[in-house]
Amino acid sequence: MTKLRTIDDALARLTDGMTIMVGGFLATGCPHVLVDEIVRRGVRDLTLIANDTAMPDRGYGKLFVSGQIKKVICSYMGLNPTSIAQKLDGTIEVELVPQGTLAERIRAAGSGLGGILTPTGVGTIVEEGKTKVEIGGRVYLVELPLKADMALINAAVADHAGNLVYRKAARNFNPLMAMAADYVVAQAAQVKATGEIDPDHVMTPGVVVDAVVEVS
Amino acid sequence: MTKLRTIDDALARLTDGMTIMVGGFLATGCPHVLVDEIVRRGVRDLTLIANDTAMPDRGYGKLFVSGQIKKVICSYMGLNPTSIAQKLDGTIEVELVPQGTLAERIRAAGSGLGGILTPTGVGTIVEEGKTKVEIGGRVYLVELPLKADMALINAAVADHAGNLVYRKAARNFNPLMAMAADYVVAQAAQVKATGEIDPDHVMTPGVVVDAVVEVS
Amino acid sequence: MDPRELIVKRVAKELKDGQVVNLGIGLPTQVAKHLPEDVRIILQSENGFVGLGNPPAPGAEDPDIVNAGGQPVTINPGGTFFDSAMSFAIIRGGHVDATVLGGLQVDEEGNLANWATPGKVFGMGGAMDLVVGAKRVIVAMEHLTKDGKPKIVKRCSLPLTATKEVDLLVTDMGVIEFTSDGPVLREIAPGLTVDDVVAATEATLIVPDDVVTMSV
Amino acid sequence: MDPRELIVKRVAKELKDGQVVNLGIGLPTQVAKHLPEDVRIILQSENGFVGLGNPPAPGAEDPDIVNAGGQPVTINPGGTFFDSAMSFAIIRGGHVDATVLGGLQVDEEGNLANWATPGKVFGMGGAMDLVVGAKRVIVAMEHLTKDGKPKIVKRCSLPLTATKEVDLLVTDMGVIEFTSDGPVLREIAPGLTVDDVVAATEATLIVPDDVVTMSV
Repeated sequence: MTKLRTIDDALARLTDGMTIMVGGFLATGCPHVLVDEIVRRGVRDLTLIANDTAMPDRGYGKLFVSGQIKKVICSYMGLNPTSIAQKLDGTIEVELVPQGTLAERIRAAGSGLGGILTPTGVGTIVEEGKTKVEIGGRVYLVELPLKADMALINAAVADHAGNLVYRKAARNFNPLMAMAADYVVAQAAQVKATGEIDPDHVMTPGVVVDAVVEVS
Repeated sequence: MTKLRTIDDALARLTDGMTIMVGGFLATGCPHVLVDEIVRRGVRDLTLIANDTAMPDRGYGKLFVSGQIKKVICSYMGLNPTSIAQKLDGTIEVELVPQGTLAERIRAAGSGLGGILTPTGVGTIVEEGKTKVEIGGRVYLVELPLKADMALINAAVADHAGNLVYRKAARNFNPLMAMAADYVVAQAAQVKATGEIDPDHVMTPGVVVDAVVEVS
Repeated sequence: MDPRELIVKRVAKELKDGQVVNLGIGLPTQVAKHLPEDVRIILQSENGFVGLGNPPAPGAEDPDIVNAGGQPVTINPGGTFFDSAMSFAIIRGGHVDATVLGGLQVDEEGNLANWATPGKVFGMGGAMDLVVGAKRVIVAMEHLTKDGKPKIVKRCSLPLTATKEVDLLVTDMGVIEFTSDGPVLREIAPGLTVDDVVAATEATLIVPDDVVTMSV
Repeated sequence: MDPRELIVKRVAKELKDGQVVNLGIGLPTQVAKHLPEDVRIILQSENGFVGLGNPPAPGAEDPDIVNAGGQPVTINPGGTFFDSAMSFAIIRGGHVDATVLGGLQVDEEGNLANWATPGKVFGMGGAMDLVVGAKRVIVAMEHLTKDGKPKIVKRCSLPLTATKEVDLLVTDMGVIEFTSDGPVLREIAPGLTVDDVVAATEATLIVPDDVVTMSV
C-alpha cells in the first residue's frame, strides 16, 4: 500500500469554499508545486491558514494575486501588498493571530485539545471577544483550535507510508498543519521506499498523511 | 564553553523537598545513572513527576524503596508494589493524571502556557476540583502546567552545547521534561563535539539543557 | 472455543485494512494475532511509536523497543518513534481509528469503567485519553465476573474511564452496539439464546428481530 | 556617532556571554555585529532555529536557511532546527534570555506599541509572544519620531504589543530602565543634558542623582 499519488489525485478533493492550511514562513517551506496547482485549478473562496501572506509572486502569496482567497488567518501580511490592498478594500477578511498563538491553535486542533491558555495578547486588541482566565495571579486568553479541510505540506523526504522529514528552517508550520486537517497532502522532493527512513528521524508520522506527491 | 559536567557537579543543586521530573516509561528511557546517584545522595521529601512508578528495582521505582519520595504525580503505579503500599498507608501523597494530560501539562509548563483544555477525564474522578468549560457543545477540563525544580533526562547522544538525541521508545517524556524545569540534567551514553549532530536530528535544543553527564 | 479466544477472534473482524489501532494490555493485545490474512493494521503504542511489530526472537530484544506494558517488541518498516505529547496528540486528536480495551463494567449509557476497583486506584495510564480520543472504542471483556455477576450494568459503580464513548462491546456471550437509543444486542455466542444473554445482562438491551450468531 | 549606531552599540553591552537572544528585524539585527569580543550569544530565530549565524558568502545561500525576515543566513555549530510550536515554546516558555525589538511608542507603564499604526494593521508576527515570553525585553528605538514628536509617551495611543513588559529602553538620547516605580533615566547621550532628554520625553521620567553619560 502506498500513499504516493499524482498531483491530480491528491488535490481532487479540493473544492470552492474550503479551509486550507499551507506550510511555510514567508514561503520558505511552502509546498510550491501544490500551490501552483491550486492556482491552475482556480478553486475560489478559500480560507487560508498560513503564517503569513508571503510575497505576491511566491508560494501561497500567489493565491491573493489570483483572487482565490476569501479569508486569511495569519500572523503577518506586510510583504504582500496585494493581500494588504485586498484587506483594505474589503475583498478579503483577515484574522491576525500572534505567531506563537497560531502555532498552538493549530497544534491544539491536531492534538484534540479544546484550546490553550496563553499570556500572549493580553491587554492588546488580540484579546477582544475572547474569554480571559486568571490563574495564580496571571491573566491568560483562551485560544481555540484551528483546523482545516485540507493541509498542504512541504517535505524534503517522504516514504510510501507517508512519513515525512523536513529540511532546516523549511520545517516551521508544516509538522503542525500535517496533524490538523481532514485531508493531508505532502509534496516531497524525494520519496523513499517504506522503511528507508530511520524511524527516529521521521518528523511527521505517516499515519496522519493521506497523499504524497513527488516533485522534482 | 561546554555543558559537560561530572555527576557530582550536575546534581549538586539537588536538595531535600525539591520537585523533580524523571524521564521514562516503566523505566524505559529513565536516566538510570542519575537516579542511582540520587539514591546514593539520600535527599528526602522529593516530589516526583514521572509517567509511572516503574518497578521497585528499576529506575525511579527505586526512589520509593529508598523512601525518598513524599509525593508522586504520575499516570500509573500498578507495577511497583512498594509505591502502592506507600500510597495505601499514607506514606506518600499521590496525584494520578491521565497520561496524555500529564504530557500536555508538562509541555504547557515548558511552553509558557497557562494550561490546556482537554476532553480527557470529563465525567470521571479526574474532573474533581477542576474548572470545566463548554466550547462548541463539548465539555473540557482546564488542566494546569506542571513544572519542576530539576529534570533528569536520558539521552542516547548529546553534544557539548547540550543538544540531545533520544533513541527509539526511550524518547517518551524526556523531551517534554527537558523544557519544563529550572535546571535540566541529561545523562548521555555518547557525548559528541558541538556541531557533530545534524541540526535537523536534534530532539531537544541545547539552550534548555544545563548539564550533560556522560555515562558508560 | 475458549471464551477469551471467541472474544478476540470476533474483535479481530472489526478491524479494517490500513487502520491505525491501539490495543490495550492483556486480552486486547491478542487481537493482532487473529486478523484476517488480507487485513494489515498499524499498531499505535502509547509509549511512543506507531508500527508495533511482533515480539523479537529470543536474544534479539532491544531494551528501547517495548510496548506500553514494557514487553520487548519490534517496529515494522514504516513505523516511527515520537515523544509522549505526540503520542497522545495522535490518540486524542482522532488519528487512531480504533482502540480495543478491556473492561470491568460497561453501562447502558456506554460509560466504561476499566481502571480501578474499590481500594485499588493505581492509575489510569493512557486509558482515559484512548477512550475519549479514538474514533471507535471497542471493549473486549467477559460477559460476567468470575463469580457470575453482571459486568454490563444499568449504571457503572466503579470509577469511570470515560462517559458515553463505548461504540461496540464484544463478550463471550454476544456483541452489543451502543446507539443513540441505547445498547443493541447484535449477535449472540454459538449455543446461547437471546434470553440467556439478556438474563446475564443487568443493563436493558434493545433486542432487534435480526440478532445473529457470532461467527469468527 | 550616527544615532542608530549609538543605540545598537549601547544595546550590545546589555547582552551577556552565553545568553539566548532574539533580535527583531531591522535595527535590532545590527546588535549582533557590535558585541564585545568576549561575548558570544546564541541567536534564536522565530521561524525555527537557534544558532543563527552570519549571512552566507554570495553564492552559498541555502534557501532553507533564512532568518525571520526571509534573508539568507547560516547556522552555527551547535545550532538546531525545530518547528514553529517548539520555536514559540522556547520563546513563551522563558527559555530566551533577552529580546531586542524596535518600538513605535513606549509609555510610562512599560507598555509597548511596535506593530501597527492607524490604518496599517498588517500583523504582529511573533512580536507579541517575544515581548511576553523573553526574560528581558529591550526596546531599541529613536527617541523622537521623524517629525520630532515624542515616542516615549504617557499612554500609548497605537495598538499595543504587550502591557508592562519593557525592561530597558535604549534610544539615541538615553537609556531608560522600567522599574516598579516607573521609568528611570539611567544614562544620557554624549553632549546632551538631562533637561534635553526630559524635554524630548512626554512620559514623566524618574531622574536619580547619578545619571551618567552613555558609553559605548
